[in-house]
Amino acid sequence: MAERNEAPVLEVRGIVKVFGGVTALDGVSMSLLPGRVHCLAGENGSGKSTLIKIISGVDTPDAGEILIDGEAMSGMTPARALRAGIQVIYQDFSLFPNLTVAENIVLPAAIASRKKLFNRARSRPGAQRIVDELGLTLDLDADVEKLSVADRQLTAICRALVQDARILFMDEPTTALTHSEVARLFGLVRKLQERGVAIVFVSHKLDEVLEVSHDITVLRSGQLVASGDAREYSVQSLTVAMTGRDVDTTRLVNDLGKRGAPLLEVSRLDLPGAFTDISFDLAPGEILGITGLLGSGRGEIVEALFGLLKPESGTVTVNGAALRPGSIRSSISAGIGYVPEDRLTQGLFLEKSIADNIIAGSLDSHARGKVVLSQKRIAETISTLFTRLRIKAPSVAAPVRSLSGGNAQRVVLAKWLATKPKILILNGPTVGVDVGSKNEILTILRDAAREGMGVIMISDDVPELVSICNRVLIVRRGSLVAEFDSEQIEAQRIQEVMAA
Amino acid sequence: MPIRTHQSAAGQVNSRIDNTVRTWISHIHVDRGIGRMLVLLVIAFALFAVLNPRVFMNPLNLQNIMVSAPEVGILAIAMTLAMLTGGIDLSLVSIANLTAITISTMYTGLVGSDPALAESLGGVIVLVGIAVGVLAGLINAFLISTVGITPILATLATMQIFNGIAIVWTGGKTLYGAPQALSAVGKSTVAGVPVLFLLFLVVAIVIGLLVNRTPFGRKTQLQGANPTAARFSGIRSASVLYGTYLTTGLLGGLAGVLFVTRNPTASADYGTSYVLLVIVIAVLGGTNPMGGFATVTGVVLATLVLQVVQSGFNAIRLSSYEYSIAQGVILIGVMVFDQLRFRRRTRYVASTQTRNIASMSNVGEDADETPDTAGADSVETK
Amino acid sequence: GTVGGGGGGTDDGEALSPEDMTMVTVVKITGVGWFDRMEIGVNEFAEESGVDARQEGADDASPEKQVQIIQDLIPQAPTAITVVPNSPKALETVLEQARDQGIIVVTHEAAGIENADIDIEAFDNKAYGAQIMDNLAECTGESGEYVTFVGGLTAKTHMEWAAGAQEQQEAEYPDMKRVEDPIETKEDENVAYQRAKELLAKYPDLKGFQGSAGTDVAGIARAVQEAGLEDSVCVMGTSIPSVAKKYLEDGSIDKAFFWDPALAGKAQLKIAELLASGKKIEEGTDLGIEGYESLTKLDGFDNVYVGDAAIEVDADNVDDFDF
Amino acid sequence: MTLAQRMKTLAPRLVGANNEGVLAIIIVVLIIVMSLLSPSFFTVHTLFSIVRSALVPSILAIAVLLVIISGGIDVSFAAIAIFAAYTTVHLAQQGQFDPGIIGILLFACAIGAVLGFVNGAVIARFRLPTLIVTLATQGIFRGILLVYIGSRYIAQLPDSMAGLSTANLIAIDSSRSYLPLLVVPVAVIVLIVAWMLRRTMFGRGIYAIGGDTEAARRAGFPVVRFQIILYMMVGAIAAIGGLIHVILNRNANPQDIVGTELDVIAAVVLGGASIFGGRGSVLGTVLGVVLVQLINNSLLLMGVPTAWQRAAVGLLLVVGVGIQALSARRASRRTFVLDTVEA
Ligand SMILES: Nc1ncnc2c1ncn2[C@@H]1O[C@H](COP(=O)(O)OP(=O)(O)OP(=O)(O)O)[C@@H](O)[C@H]1O
Ligand SMILES: Nc1ncnc2c1ncn2[C@@H]1O[C@H](COP(=O)(O)OP(=O)(O)OP(=O)(O)O)[C@@H](O)[C@H]1O
Ligand SMILES: [Mg+2]
Ligand SMILES: [Mg+2]
Repeated sequence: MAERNEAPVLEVRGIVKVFGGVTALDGVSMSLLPGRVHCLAGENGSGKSTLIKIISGVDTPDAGEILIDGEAMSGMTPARALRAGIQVIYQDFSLFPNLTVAENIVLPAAIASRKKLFNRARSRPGAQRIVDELGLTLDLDADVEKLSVADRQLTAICRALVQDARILFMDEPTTALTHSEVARLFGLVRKLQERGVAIVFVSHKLDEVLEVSHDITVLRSGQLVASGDAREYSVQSLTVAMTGRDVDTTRLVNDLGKRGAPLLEVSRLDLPGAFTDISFDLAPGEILGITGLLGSGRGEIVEALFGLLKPESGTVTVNGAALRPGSIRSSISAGIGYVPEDRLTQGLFLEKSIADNIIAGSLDSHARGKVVLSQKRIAETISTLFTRLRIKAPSVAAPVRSLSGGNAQRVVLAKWLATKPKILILNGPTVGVDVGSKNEILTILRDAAREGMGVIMISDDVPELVSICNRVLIVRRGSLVAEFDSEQIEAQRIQEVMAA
Repeated sequence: MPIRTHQSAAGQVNSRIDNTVRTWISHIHVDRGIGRMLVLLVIAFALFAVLNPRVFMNPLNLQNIMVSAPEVGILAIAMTLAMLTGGIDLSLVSIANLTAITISTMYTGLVGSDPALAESLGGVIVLVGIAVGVLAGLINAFLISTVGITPILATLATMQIFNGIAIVWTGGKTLYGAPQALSAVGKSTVAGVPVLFLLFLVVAIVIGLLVNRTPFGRKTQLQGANPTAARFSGIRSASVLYGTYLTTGLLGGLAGVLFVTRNPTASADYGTSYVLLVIVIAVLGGTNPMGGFATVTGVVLATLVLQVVQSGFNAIRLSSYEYSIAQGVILIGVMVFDQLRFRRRTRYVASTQTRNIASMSNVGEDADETPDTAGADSVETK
Repeated sequence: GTVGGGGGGTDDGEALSPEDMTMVTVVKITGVGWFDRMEIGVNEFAEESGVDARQEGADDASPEKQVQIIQDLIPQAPTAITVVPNSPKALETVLEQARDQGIIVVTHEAAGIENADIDIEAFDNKAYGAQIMDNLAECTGESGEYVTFVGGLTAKTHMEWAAGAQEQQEAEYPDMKRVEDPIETKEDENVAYQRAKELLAKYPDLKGFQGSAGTDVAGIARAVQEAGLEDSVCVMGTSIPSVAKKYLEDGSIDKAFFWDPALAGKAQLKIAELLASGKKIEEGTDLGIEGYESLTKLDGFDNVYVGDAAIEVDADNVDDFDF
Repeated sequence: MTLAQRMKTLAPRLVGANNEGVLAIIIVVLIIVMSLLSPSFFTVHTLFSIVRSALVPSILAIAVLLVIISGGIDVSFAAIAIFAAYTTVHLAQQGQFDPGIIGILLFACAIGAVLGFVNGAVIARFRLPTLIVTLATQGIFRGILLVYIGSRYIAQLPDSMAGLSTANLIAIDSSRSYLPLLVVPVAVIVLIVAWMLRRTMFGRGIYAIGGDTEAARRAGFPVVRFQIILYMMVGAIAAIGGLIHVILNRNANPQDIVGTELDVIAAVVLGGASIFGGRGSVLGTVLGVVLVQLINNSLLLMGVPTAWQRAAVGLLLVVGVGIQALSARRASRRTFVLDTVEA
């Protein structure tokens, strides 16, 4: 970093932050230089988001100081940070669900320039300009709560870029985005960087990280473990720095042996507007990958399997018995489990304890005579799963809100494994999950499949599909367009068919 | 950083988990709401006992507190259940009055023709009365679950409807008459403790068990904590909501039985002041009005606290308005205290943790695995 | 055992001197003009007699709070509790308990209550209703349509006044007609105003209004005034001078009826004092309080005595009262 | 745009963001039904009468709307309204002085704002649930009013107020229909609040806070300050409501208004505001109030005995809110499918 002798725009020294029993940050220091993209890397729960939230005044540190242009800022608040030119794309977006996209984009800008009146006529063109600059199609008049996760993420990005930032934090801005959107975003990032903006970029997609960053800081369990020029790192070495160990990403697929009767049979499933004529099956122990571009209908297919959507025609049978369409209960009692895409709102009870979350789906089976819960059986289930999934938390009584992404996802998995499902459907199981956790989650799935469970996994992450799936289906515009069997599975070819 | 071998880590983790699971199981009921209410109860009691011992420590006074607590307490428990699902039930008092009116009407109707029969059918009459409460609960459940009306509005409307029915039914008059066995129960004591109070404790224990020890109760909590995740976990909101509002209707009916037990009369307008009071009690007792968290024990204690303060105020000759000021101050005071305590504790834990960590040479994965029982409730910022 | 069982007052039977007596008057609700006025009577009585007398009441007029207050008073073992119940029947049990403890119970506005030593009424409710009706009939020329307002359909005395008036009208004034069942105003002047307006629109020939809650006639008067019907519509009913005054002066209320709560409060306490010192209340007892100089026993009850304390005010004498 | 497309965008606009359209239709249908049932209903007299009875509830409902949009529920506004109005009249009475209507207004608003500040400070500073805090302060304010300020019914208002009591904006003497002058200040307040909510950063901030408080904080809104100002504003508006109530009643009774909280909240939510915060409009609220008053004040005309009124109001509430709930449910289902179509 010494190659430029420019003064850092922002510097943090010895930041400490403790939540309850968890040390999120343990004396972290970092400095940002104008015109450089600084990558903050680390596993789930290593403290990346916390550091960002402290710098942007959302959280107050227990110790340490923040300097902007060499001047110490005491009592940082979001408003002061914004006025100092700090813009943040938060991991959870922090949008207003009840307001329109346009308002979401321009409101923070209007606050920062201390406007008293809200000028509707000015707000739209302002928002439109940034949407166009990013080459997006966003309905500016739609309420944010009606948007898909990807569109929300795009809205959050537009919001941060609409103002002239001096320092831009991007906390996992690409998790829900497609390749082309990511590419355009990176284009803009480069433009900003040329304009002298200091940018902090957080992502678990390590190849992305290496693509855009100049500097890298690696956190592990709240401590700074490595820092330096990005050119000195490869995906491998970065992974080692993050996890403290080597992570294996080679293809490791369970052997299915001889094909018997299928576990799940989907036949001619149809839901106009979402998908048409979907037929496939799943063998016991098989891990089936489904992929396709965002909005291709792949999510809707599995939502129909789980009963969240009601298909207009077609049948789904599990072990030969037909499911009642559109009934979650029927799917669950047939032995289907579903790990949803949006784990924070759909998968978890954030304020409830880990223990409560783990048994949330299997309460009836933990009751004697379906009436009284067996404390003993519950304790067994919880401790077994807590151990088996290696959930990192101070205790099972800790609320799930205090967990990082990867650990939270393990809790969702635990909830379904507690129901002893025959089929587990996972929608983006490793989105926002760090490399170490990701491999552990894949290992858990392989183990479960080895015991006879059928797994359906939706993912954007092609290498991940390659590393675990027996078979991969590709969805395009609501139809199954290709099927890759074990030997044919290869990242390059899948990507080609997807994008075609 | 040294990488721990799988075995030793797993073994360690295992024993730790056994411990934490055990503490979790035993601590799960000792939640917020209980401790502070216990403290408040003792303080209030001691204060009035000192200020006016002759009146306040009079056994009669204590007995009276135990006689008046149950009807409010049962309604507060019902309110707690509704709040647990993130809802509210404003119609409880109207339901109780409908039950009381049913009982009184049936009894006086029968007594006219055959007094002995009326007495012997006392149990049946009471059951019919409670059934009316359950029916009212069913209507609430239908509006909230099937039609999808927000609970506060649905029960606001049914409060007026049930009350209107009661007025039309009674012509606005106060009905007199209830099975004598009820009145006898209302007056009897066991070892100096009024039977009504024992009944209240039984109801509290049953509901406490229902909430914590049955799949239904746990589903209620989860539904209140996050309805979407509950749906994705296969919890049917319809069955939770129907179960909840049927139970609140049942408890409302039970409160109505207590109304006629304490006093063999029934009218459309008895207990209207309880509607907001029971919300206060439920929250004082640690119920999160947003849903998901509640303790029945806390609610029982909160009921007693308010009863004690009220009769204490009377004993030291303060007016009802001064009591209503005090009630407001206690409510805000308790909540503010909770907030401050929460803030202080996180800071305290923070500093010790930092010290611990600093003193540890090996800051590894286990650093944040130190068992910490305070972690459970220190994050409840709601 | 039973609740409150085994207790029992210590001062049964023996006559006390006034200085040793404590008495509490429990009213329907505190903080309203009517009972503020009663409190003046209570305090006056305390001063004059030497009895430790005070008034209590809940912050709203709900029966359950009154039960609670009386229940809390019992352990304090006052010599007497005098009560103006919101719902007499709802108090039976707790008053019984009080009497079991040897506390003297005197009630007011609660004819028919069982667990009171004496119930003292300013007048006979039926007769009072009839009195209002006589005045109304006189004003309307003994013919025409009229309606009756009550504070609440659950307010017993209001309903008795309404019934008394209706009986009188049916017996004496066949050309008059009550066109609606009693109208509920929720003791709210605005509701009375609103209802009166609707009724005037619905019945263009309406000739008379009878009000029961203190605020009823004021609300009716505003509607009548607005419609410019001061001279053609008769408005009468229970109210207190301070509320009715300005409408009496402009003619939108024709007559208001009431009794003085201060005197009623005193009369209750006086009766309690007499009982506590071993005396009896009988036909003709003189309490030495205006309107209660010669009590009459009410037929059909064994503990109800009535005074002759009804007061009529019109524009001419309204200034004689200061509450 | 094709016709079909235009219809598709037109329909939701007619329904309104908060179901205002549905509400308007319900009101129109009710008016038609009532006019058919009772010929004396459809008159200017009835219209003015309903407008008059809606004045105070509208002001109070606007105050409640602000709180509800910000994600709270207030049950103390009635206590604040009567506290401010009664105290003002009481002081004028005791001091035998009449500061003029503007002085009275300012004084009452100041009292309302101070009480609102208590609410806001406790709620914002300690982040406590608003329903519970205002439940507590309601008892406190009312207790203080009746114990320390006064409980007497005041029959004679200061002259400046009494003068307004009978002042009319429109007076049709032939049918004895009067529209009180106080319609003007009520309309002004309604319009100012509507403008503030839509066109000021403060107004948008209230929506933002109601939508997601933490997001509002992160976006730089001074959440604590906004909440405190909001509750002070609510207190001041409630005080004006109390004052108007007192003026229309021509007397000051400290027992008034308190007890109508739930009815006002019901009207606001009937008007499309979400009790979860972030949604609600002034137009919808006014329509909600009008609907409730329409029902309240017409049952007698239609021959419904008063004994049945409470039940009838409850039933209509169920029907009104039920229609909204069902249509919202259908709408959410429809958008879901549309979403997937676009996907
Ligand atoms: N509000 C909170 N209360 C309690 N603990 C928290 C809170 N926020 C974060 N933590 C804890 O602090 C640690 C760091 O979390 P943080 O969100 O910063 O991780 P991260 O590096 O951003 O992870 P991810 O990649 O999953 O987003 C985690 O262990 C988490 O459990
Ligand atoms: N008062 C306002 N109302 C609505 N939108 C606004 C308002 N102020 C700013 N915006 C929006 O936010 C965007 C960025 O705001 P910013 O203050 O940076 O703009 P600006 O053009 O620099 O304004 P100004 O020239 O007034 O400082 C604007 O393009 C506009 O869309
Ligand atoms: Mg993060
Ligand atoms: Mg006249």
